[in-house]
Amino acid sequence: RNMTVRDALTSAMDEELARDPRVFLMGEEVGRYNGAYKVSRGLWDKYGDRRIRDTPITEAGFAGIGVGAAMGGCVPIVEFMTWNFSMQAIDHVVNSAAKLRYMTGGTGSVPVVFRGPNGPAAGVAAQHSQCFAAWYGSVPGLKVLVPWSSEDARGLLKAAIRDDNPVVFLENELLYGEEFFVSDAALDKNFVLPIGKAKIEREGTDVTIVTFSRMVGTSLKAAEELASKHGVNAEVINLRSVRPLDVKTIKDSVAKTSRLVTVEEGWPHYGVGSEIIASITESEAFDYLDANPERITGADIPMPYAKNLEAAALPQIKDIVNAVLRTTFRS
Amino acid sequence: RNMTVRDALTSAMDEELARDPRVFLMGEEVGRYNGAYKVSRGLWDKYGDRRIRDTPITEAGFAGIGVGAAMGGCVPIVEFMTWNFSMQAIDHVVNSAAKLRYMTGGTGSVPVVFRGPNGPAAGVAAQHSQCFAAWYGSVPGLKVLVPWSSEDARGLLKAAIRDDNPVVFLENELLYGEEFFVSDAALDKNFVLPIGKAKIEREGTDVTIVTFSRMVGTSLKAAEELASKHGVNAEVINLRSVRPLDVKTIKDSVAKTSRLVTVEEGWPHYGVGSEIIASITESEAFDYLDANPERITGADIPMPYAKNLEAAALPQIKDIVNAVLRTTFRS
Amino acid sequence: KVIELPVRAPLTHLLPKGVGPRPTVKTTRTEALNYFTDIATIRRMEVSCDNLYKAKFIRGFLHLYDGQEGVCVGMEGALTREDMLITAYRCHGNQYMRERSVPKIIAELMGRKTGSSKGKGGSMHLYDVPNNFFGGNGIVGAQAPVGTGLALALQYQGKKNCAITMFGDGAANQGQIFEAQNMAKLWKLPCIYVCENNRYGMGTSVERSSQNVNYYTRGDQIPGMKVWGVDVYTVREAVRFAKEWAINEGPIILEFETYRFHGHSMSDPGTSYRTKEEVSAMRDSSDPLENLRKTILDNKLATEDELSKIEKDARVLVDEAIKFAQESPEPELSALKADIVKRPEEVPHPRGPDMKNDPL
Amino acid sequence: KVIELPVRAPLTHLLPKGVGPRPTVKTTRTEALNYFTDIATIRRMEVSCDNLYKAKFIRGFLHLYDGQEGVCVGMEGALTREDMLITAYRCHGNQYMRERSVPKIIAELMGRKTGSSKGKGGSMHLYDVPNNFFGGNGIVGAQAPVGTGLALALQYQGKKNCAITMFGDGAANQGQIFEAQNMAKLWKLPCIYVCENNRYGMGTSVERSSQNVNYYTRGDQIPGMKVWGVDVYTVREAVRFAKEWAINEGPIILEFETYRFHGHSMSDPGTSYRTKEEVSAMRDSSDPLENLRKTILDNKLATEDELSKIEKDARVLVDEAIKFAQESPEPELSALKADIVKRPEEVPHPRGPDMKNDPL
Ligand SMILES: Cc1ncc(C[n+]2csc(CCOP(=O)(O)OP(=O)(O)O)c2C)c(N)n1
Ligand SMILES: Cc1ncc(C[n+]2csc(CCOP(=O)(O)OP(=O)(O)O)c2C)c(N)n1
Ligand SMILES: [Mg+2]
Ligand SMILES: [Mg+2]
Repeated sequence: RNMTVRDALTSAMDEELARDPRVFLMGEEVGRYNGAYKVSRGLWDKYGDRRIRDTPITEAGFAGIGVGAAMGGCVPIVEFMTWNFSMQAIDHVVNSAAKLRYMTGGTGSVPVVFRGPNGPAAGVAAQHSQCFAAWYGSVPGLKVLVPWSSEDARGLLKAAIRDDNPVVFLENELLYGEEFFVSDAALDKNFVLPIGKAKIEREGTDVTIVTFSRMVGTSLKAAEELASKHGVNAEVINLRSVRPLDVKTIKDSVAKTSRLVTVEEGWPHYGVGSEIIASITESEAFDYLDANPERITGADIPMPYAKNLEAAALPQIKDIVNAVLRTTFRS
Repeated sequence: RNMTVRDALTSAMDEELARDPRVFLMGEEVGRYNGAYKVSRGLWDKYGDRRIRDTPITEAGFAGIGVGAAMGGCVPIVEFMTWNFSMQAIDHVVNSAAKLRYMTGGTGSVPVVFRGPNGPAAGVAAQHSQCFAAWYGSVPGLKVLVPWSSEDARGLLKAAIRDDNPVVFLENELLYGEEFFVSDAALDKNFVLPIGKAKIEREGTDVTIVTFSRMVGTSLKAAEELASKHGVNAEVINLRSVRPLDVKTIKDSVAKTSRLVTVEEGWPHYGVGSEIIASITESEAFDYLDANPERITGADIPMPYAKNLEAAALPQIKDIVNAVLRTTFRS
Repeated sequence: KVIELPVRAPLTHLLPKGVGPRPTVKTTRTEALNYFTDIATIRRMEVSCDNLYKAKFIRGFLHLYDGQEGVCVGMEGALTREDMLITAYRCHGNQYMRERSVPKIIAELMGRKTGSSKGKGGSMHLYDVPNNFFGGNGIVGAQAPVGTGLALALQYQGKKNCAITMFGDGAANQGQIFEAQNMAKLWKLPCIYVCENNRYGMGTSVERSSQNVNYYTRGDQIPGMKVWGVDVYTVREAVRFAKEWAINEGPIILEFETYRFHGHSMSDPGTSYRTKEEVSAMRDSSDPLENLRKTILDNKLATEDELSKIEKDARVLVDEAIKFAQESPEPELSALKADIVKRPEEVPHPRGPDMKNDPL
Repeated sequence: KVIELPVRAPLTHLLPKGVGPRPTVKTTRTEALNYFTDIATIRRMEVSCDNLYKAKFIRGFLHLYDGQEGVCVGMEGALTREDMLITAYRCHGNQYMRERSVPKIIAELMGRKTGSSKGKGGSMHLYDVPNNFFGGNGIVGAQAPVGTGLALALQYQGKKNCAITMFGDGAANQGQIFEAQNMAKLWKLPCIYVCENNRYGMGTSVERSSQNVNYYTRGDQIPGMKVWGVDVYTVREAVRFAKEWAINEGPIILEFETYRFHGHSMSDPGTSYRTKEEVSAMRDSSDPLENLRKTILDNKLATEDELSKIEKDARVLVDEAIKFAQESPEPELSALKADIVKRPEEVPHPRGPDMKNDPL
């Protein structure tokens, strides 16, 4: 069966709301408006004001309220209309939520999920296109998930809601409308994916491409092109989680391929690719590397509005292909 | 002449206030109280309310006001009592300041300096010990400086104030009281250091230690121990700036030493060390590396309060020594 | 010939008795027709943008200003270019009133090199820095402290001008507005806070977002006025008074009653959370263009035909602007990495997606 | 034997006439002596901590509560452990009133394994989660939305309890407080916002930080009361009323007039921004311990000797607590990486400074 990422997210929330009375959803326009991107479509009709709560446009306030409600025994899903706006609330994600368990010596618990679209969308320019994977990924006490497919979206969101720790859940607006095949198993009410395990989306022997979110699709396309045009058989790893980071899966793959290319839409410096390359090169996998590891990333600039500039600011299939050709010494 | 880092910062601000009437200082307790850490001691007496402005405890508000005043033709120095509190204002640093020039197509300018102590101090626990070098370092439009010595503090702060771009200036509370020798040249009113150039604090041949802020001192001590006890001659690079990052200086050093160890107090993942290792291994310097690059970092935990745990959570001389011994195959 | 017009009295908060906007204002035929031209031009621009969006010439977010033109046109009638201004993403009207160029705005919206921000900003990020218009901010509420900082700059520099910070009824709940207003009041900054109350923040009505919907009273010790935002003269007189107050006494809040005719942005039909009846009643009672037309005709400042001619000219102007924009080139790729820092030669060239194979 | 005591009437904001705290309260000798014991214990604890800090047994920040004990002791007189509570870093008194253990507090301050947070939190991060005390928050203002969320949890769960969120006069300007209060009012949450007005935020007096120093009036449509925070009975009665109001009507603000006898924290002598005269006048007029002593003696609930005995016992209790803390071990190194996430077995072991040579 095919399912859009949007429906995968909606159904995941719906099922968890039905399963656990402690779960509720809050955020801007999540209720009557059905969500700015319609991810909560139908939920307000079904669950009403108490469990699907529209908030004013006050991120610091409602993120903190979500944290407090979680401390008080609820399991809030807090939607940021986009993660860009989480900068107004980041202190609560980090200082109020992530650090709490530690500061209490283990007695405090914040089972909250922060979710919403992350990273660049189309034509939304500098203030609406930032990727937060690396920032949140650096924070102990959080789990940070980066779904790509509908199966990821369902399995990881359900896992996030059931997790007793604060979870940052980074969606992608451009994926909401994309359809993916979903297995019967993944449609089960109790389907959850393990948090912290990467998925090999395409097995290969010649190079390891590590990526997440929308760039998984782009990387798979690059892999097809590499196979058909260049005879290069790329392995594509969908991280699914940037905290914890599944270094083992990457290491095992690099042991096999001896080549590493990372792909992300976020800014290049201090990014997800940096961490992956550092993790691999400081490990025994360093010795397997037969070529420089490479990072393909968003450009080191605020996102421009114009369509041609926007395209030039983001990784394209050709960029991934070129990087792979270099690391496999075909260029 | 010896000078504390605190006096270096105070004198830098004093001279720039005297030089340029557009410059003013604002923040919590910067005026009558002389600064929470006395970095602005004497300035309110000298310059008065107009130029040394005490603010309420409202970081989002006054950081945004600083940005607006900069757009309007002033050169504000905005003090965060500590950078931990900048999380309440990070949207202004990133979205209002860093991205503005780009979004305006070049007409807008935000010559503001955000400064204050960053990273762990002593016994201040999880919410007061975070290092922000990597987060801000990732943001295009910013310059991010990380002084260590009094000369750094003077030369970089004066350069930051004179820079037409928004500058993030990450000090360290534990360094404020430390004395350093300051050359006559550095005492000159017009002494500025170039932004984006690292400094080799100790020349060496066997390993490159790249570090910043307080860890420069710790790394230099480790280098002494390595020399005296292990016959290892370490080169120690003081980054001074994490954005721009002076990759060339590091690369040249690694070309010479074939070994790389990074040292920082911040969290390990998606950190400064990650970026340095990624930058080096994706460059031609990859081929010079004779051993795994290594990261010595703060532990991947919220900072604990207890003294013994705090020490265990932060890089110690022995950690640096051990990492170097491993990369130089002495262990 | 100068004529006198009555303006609607505001509701006031904490203003001393007898202090406030005057009950009448003076105007001339020329002035009235200028205002009418401005409103008609912005109106036509917005309606055309709607079409351009649907035709996929404009992408991303697009927040139209039609219905609210009385505010930006009336305001500028009381301000000079030395008065600083900042608003949110619904910024086309303000941009037009400062920059005075429909072609540059539409070119920006189409992502062209000739746009106000060289195609880099888009609809939400229009600026006219030389004329002291500082955007165009996509982050709800963020403009409030920034605008307060503009006022601080004016005070610091000893200028006798004010800074206007505009935000919506939804934004009005943002904590940073309270923080900024607190400092503005403590420091007596020459700030006019303008809340454009168009009754909704996206799909949320004021009653559902705000514990107190009398936004003009929400500045605590800061005085405020609730002003009918449909009539340019009422707006202008309120702002004239507010500017004087701001410069001499410190901050003041103006809440303008207004209405957005379109949905929130292009993905919002604007009908699920408000009734068709409400929208058409508001179009009937609160259209700045029709309101001004009536004033002009009632006072015989011009004929219906003259006004129609102005509207036709506006249409031509906007059509030509669209043509200009459509014929304008996209930005050159070299623009990608320009305008990030001042003196880029001092920093390394920013990396692109593929650092090792970078055409720029 | 039950006696009746007058309490000071509050100033009120937006409360209906005739609604509010009662003019008198009832108490007994036992109750009065319990309150006296609590205040004396906290007082002694704080003064001892000052010494322990100077002797370098306590490190980092240390914010003492002496002078303000009337608030935390009076409050708890009207609350149950099912009422949720959160405050800022100046949290020793609240912790003691919930956890009832000086040894655990002092052990925490000394960074010992036996501390309230196992030595991981320190002075600013005391919690008693089983008794619904949620800290101890080092970020000024951050506790306000979190505390509002506690109230939401209570409402969501259908409990007839309230959540108390405490903050200082300096914190009162934080925008997130306005954001939280707006939602609390919209949603009728059972919140009591407690502003402890001790006249200074660090070195900044209320007049320099706040455009309106009547903090009880700053919740817009939320009613408020200004209450003398020195007298436990006045505090208790105000909170008793506020709790009833919060549960039935929604949020309410209590501003307690109080004073901190010490400086802001240990690096602040507390004398540069306020005069010695002011401090000693406040010590004379507004000491919760002396105030209660007088009430007890005036009403012949106990003798001077009995009260001295209580103070002596408190001293012994605190001295023993110090001894306990000093004899307690530091946390084991294995604690370093514990308590970060629930079910740590599901995530990789967190790396230490040297990943390849990690004893843990
Ligand atoms: C901090 C932040 N949160 C959310 C958004 C998404 N958003 C954009 S506009 C808007 C509604 C604002 O309503 P209002 O302030 O009334 O202005 P109006 O659109 O009516 O002009 C929202 C929620 C945003 N841009 N920034
Ligand atoms: C967001 C933030 N900004 C600044 C600080 C530093 N700081 C800690 S306490 C304090 C003063 C707070 O004063 P007040 O709210 O009156 O509480 P009091 O200390 O008087 O109890 C400041 C500025 C902080 N901890 N958090
Ligand atoms: Mg609105
Ligand atoms: Mg105070």
